[in-house]
Amino acid sequence: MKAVLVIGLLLMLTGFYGLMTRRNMIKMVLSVAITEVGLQMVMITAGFIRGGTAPILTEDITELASFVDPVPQALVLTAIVIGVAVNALMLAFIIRMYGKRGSLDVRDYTDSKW
Amino acid sequence: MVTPIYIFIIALGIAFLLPLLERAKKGAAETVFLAALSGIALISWHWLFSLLTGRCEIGEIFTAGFRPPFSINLRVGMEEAVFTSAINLATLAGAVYLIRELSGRGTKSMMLYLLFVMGMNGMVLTRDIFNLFVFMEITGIASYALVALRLDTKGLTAGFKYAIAGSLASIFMLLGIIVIYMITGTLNIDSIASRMVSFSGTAAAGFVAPAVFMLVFAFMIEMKQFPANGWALDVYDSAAPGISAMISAGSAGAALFAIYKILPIAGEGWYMAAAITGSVTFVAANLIGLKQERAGRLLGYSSIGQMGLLLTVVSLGLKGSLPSWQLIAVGLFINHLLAKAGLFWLTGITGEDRIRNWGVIARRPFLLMMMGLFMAALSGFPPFPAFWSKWTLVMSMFSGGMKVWVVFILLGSLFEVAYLFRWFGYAVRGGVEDGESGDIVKGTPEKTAVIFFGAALLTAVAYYMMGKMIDNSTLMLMPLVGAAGLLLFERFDPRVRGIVSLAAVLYYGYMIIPGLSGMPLFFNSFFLGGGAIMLLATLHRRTASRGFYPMLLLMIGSLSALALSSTSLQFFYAWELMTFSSYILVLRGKKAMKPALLYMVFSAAGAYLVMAGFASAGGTVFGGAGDGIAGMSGSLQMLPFILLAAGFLVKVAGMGLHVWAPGAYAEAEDDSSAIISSILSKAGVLGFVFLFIKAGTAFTGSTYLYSTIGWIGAITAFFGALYAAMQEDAKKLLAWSSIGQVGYMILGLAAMNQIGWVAALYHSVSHFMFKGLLFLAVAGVVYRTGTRNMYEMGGLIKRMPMSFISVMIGIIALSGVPPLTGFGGKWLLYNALIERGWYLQAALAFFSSTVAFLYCFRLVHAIFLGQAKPAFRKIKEAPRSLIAAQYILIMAIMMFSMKPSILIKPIMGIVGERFDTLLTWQANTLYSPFGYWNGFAVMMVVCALFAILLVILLLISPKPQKVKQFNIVFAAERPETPETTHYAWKFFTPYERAFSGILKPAATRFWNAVGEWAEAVAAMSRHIYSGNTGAYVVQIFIFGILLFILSRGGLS
Amino acid sequence: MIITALIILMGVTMVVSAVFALHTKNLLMAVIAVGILSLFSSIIYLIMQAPDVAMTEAAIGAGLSTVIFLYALRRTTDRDVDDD
Amino acid sequence: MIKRALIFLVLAFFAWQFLLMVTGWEGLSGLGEIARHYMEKGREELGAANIVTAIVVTYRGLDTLGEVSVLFLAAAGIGFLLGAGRLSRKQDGGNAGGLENEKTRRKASEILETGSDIVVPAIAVFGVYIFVNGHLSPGGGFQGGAVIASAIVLLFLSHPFYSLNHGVLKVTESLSGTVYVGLGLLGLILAGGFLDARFLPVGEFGRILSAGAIPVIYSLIGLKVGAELVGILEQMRRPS
Repeated sequence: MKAVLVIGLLLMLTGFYGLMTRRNMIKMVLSVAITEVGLQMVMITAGFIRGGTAPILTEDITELASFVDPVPQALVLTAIVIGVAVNALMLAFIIRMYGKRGSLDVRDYTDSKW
Repeated sequence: MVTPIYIFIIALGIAFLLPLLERAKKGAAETVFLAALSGIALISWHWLFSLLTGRCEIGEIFTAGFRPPFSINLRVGMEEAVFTSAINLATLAGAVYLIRELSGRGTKSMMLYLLFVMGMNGMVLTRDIFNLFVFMEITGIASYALVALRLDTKGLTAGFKYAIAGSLASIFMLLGIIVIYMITGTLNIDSIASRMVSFSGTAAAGFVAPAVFMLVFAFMIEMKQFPANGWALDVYDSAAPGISAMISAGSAGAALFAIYKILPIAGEGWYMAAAITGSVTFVAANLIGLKQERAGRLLGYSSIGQMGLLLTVVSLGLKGSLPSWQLIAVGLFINHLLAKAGLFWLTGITGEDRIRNWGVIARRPFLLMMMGLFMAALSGFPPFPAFWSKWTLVMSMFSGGMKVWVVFILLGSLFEVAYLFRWFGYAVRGGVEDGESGDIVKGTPEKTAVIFFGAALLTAVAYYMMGKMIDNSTLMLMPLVGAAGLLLFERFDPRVRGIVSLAAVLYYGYMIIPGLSGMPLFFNSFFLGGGAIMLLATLHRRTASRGFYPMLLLMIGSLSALALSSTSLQFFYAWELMTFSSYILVLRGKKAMKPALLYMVFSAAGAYLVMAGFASAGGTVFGGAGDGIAGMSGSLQMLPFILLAAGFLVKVAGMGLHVWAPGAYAEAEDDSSAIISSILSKAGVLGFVFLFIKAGTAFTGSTYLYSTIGWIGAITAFFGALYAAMQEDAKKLLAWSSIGQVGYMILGLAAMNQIGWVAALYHSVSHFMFKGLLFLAVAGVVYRTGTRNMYEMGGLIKRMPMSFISVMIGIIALSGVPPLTGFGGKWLLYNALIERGWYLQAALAFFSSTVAFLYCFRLVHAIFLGQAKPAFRKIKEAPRSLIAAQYILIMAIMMFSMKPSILIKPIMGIVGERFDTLLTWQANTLYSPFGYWNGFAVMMVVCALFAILLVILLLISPKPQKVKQFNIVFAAERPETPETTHYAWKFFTPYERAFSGILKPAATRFWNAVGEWAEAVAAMSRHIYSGNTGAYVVQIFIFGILLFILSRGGLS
Repeated sequence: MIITALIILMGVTMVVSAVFALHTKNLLMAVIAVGILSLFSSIIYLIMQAPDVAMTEAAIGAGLSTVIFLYALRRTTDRDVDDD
Repeated sequence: MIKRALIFLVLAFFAWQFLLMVTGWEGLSGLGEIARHYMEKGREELGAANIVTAIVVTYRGLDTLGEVSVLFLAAAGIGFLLGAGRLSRKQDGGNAGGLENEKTRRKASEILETGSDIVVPAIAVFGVYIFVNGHLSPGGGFQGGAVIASAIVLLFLSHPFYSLNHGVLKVTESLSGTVYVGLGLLGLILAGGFLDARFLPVGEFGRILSAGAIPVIYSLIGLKVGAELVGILEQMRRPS
């Protein structure tokens, strides 16, 4: 499943690129979101085992090796929720900042520097 | 034992419940909130005390009922207990401080705060790497929102930047964590660490290395390392000070603890890279801080610097190259925690962000005192924890061969001292630049109480560490106890305080002096006796003089401790106490802001040289110096000798390193000037005495170290005299004169023979007497006339005859002519130099003595002779206590002049037998290989000569005629500025022209250039912090690349 | 094989929509593009035998997150932005 | 120009690092130590069929509690930022934060309104179903909570002037959280440790009422998450 890994890492790079080049704050948050999706894909790949099935037991327990690793899935679950929570918070910051200055350009918010 | 799980239960349970309390009775939410924080704090203290007293073992807490690595576990060991206790205490205090603001913002802000605290506890306690991530997120998210507590644009922007940086860090962290999980199959930190090692050589290593790099990278961002820290600076800058305090103090500690857990996972290859990153951050942040004008951001730079230093300590400690690094780290951390929080809190109280306006705090002596205390702690002055930590750090680094590290750390510390005390200078002396100067800083009671609590806690920790670190800590504590005791008398009349101080010094002297012998006896008698006389002189004070007596007593006490010290640490401890207390005394002068800062920076630099010297010598250089010359061991290496000598040269204001001295000596309050220039300047002499005793004659033959120092002494003597002659300001004149006089002492000591040492010690006492006398007399004159410019005076002989006599006696003694004490000193010195074969130096010293006539003459002539100014026709004699002190000194001068043996015999005894005995006594006559001196006879002869001359003069001179001062006989009009026609105006201009080639203040220019260069570098580098979030993101990534390169370099 | 091809196809779409999201001048389109990206990732999770994650990503990452972004858009600007 | 070069350098560097990861990547060939333990012992220890749920709720329960706290924190932060003090008219120029949107907000169409009135309860019930069955099938508190929140989104869409009963929301939010912590405490007191779900019987495998307290805890998480998400949405929607 290297394909997924590659996609994930490419998405992360795209996110980095966006974070460095975009001046619109909403786009910066979108970049973070893109990076996070990429990262989560990498994380899922890390737990993937070829031929494994979802880690849900049935009444008749089958061969153990036939499951994918459940731990990364649990971690990704947490990561997704945390990521969305932080992004929402950042958007709240943006809304409030926009209310102050009416701009989404990050360059308009350099009050504290040096 | 209460399991620390309750920390989380309390925090979460209460946080979840708080919204329901919103409508409840007023104050209910606040009470519950504070109670929850107290509960959390109590749990951690409970663990700390149990662990300290050995009542319990390290606590391992398994959640969910499964053993690790199958479920998340927590651990409370000593380290965890210390960190959580410190953090919880600080955050509890911080919550009390912030309670009004939080309560004003509703229960949501309290929930945020509560979970912020919980997050930090989790970061410290958890042993699971992913759980660590979760707690970091909790801490982070809570801080993002808290930063914007005031909902102003700055705060919001800072919160947004923080969130972006935090998101980046967590992305890299997760990438690292997942790969580590993949190859180790576990998330438990302890199991990972052991398993990571086995992967270093395998095929998996190929893709593990980038992941590990990203993990470390993430934590380095969290540690706010240079240059990936612009966002953090903006956070400190923009948040409410109470919040900045908590982020700077608390989350910094938690992040430090996290990286302490993570680095071993990353592997040894990363220790060095982390350590280098840390020290670069330390130096860079403090350098850039030099240009900072705003308090919040200044503290931000300082915080980041401290983080860097802590990172260095932890990384080197983990690497195994820093023994006792835990002590260093904990000391630095607690010091940073409390002092930084304290300063942020003070910023919140003054509400003033520009440091230039911090004069507002000067009206609140209590707050100013707290500020001074926090400053002292932050800059690593004793007895505060950072002092002990820095000492241990530098000692261990040197013994581990890490000299370059020491250079960087001391350099960074010096920058920090510079900007912190620049700020403090403004606070004490700056006044208020604009706006109403009338507004008094208001602090609510709970805020003031919190600040006091922080200071008290800091002091308690300081006391604890001091007891552990220093030998004979009770004795070493005495100066501090005395000064602290005097604080209790602050509300009394200044005279009462003066008398109490005097009594304290006398009693202290009475207690310790009888038990002493040798050099400690000499210097103690000198410092304490001199101090007592000078204290007497200060009794004329009628102004409030807040803090004056405690600091004076502290200075005298620390000088005494310096002379009593028997280990390097004791010496350095006393040295630093002396530096700090004298700095405050200097700063008390009206125009002393800049000179005091210069004094502080140079003193700190000198002190660091001394510390490095001790470290390079392996710690115990001055052990046994108390035995006097008999303990001379000759067991010193070249490097420590040079470092120590350089440090002491700064203190004695040796030429080139003297730029601080004229200002510091002259701009202090008039009576303080007398003390500082006559007593304090001998601390450097003491240093040289101790150093030369230790070094012995080891360098006299093989190298020219002693002769170099001798030359510096001679040149200092010459230039001191020369500059003194050019001064228009009486105190500046005396200041330069002091610099020159101390040069003689160094020259004498460097001669390394018996006569030289006797000359130096004798001259120390003698210089104390006449310079103290002159400064006090001038103090009296300045007190009455209100000016220090000599050309504005004149004719005061009628109004102030007693002072005139003082100055007369003083200058006779100073200029080294018979019959007074100065002569003996000079005579001995020339003997010593000739014996040593230093003819050129002797010639230079002799020439300097002649130059000294120029200014001596001027002092008496310009001030006392000639016509009195109309304004000064009615002034009175100097205050009685000043006169009394002067006449005690005059009596002493007379006594020692007539019977030099009273002084010289004991000094010869103290100098002892190690040198070849060259001086002998026959009755009252002192014989040297080159001649003899009978003080009494000389006195008689000179007196007789003068009497005869006086009689002749009276007989032959015509009747004197009185002329008004501005009676211009030869011109038709009155000059517009009469002062310039005063004959004392630019009296020595011809000489100035003649010497213009060498009078160019090259040293001043050099040091100015150094200062400007540092500021220019700071000004340039700080532009990377453009405030643009996008640029910060790029910087974070660039930092990643740099870190990577660093780690490769470290691995190879 | 088909699955791999599907993944690659989706992956290309995802990267393209990510780049599109960053470069479009229309913020609304950008947000929707990222929403689609999330949705596709949740399908990939399903293929990767992670149904729990897939559900979470679909509901929270693709669904609610997009709604939150849209709300934020509505409250900040209603015009297109220029971005360099 | 320099900046572009730097950005290119950064991207190249990280691309290189990622490339190193891709080339070295071998993928898991078998379960690691703890994963194996969970798969082998999970059933007998906790009685949950969905091992991810077992991990999320119990083995790594502290993470999940933290995760809930994060959501809670974010909701509190958003509420603090957007709720505290009305978003006043522009302070330093610019467009006032979407104030006019309030006026321009159109009434939804009849069909949407009626349709949503029927669908919303159904979606909400589905959400509940997801978290109640979290220990048996994919899904759980987070997914269920999110589904409930999406029902509310639909409600917002169809009833633009709909106003939530904040009291109920707040009480749900507070109580579910507190009870969650309380259950964790029960685990500490009655079973092996904080958040141990085994203070209730493990029960018969595959039943709704099995796996100890896992379904209870996950339901509470679902309620809590739902309430938080709704709170966030409500704050983001409301132009105050």
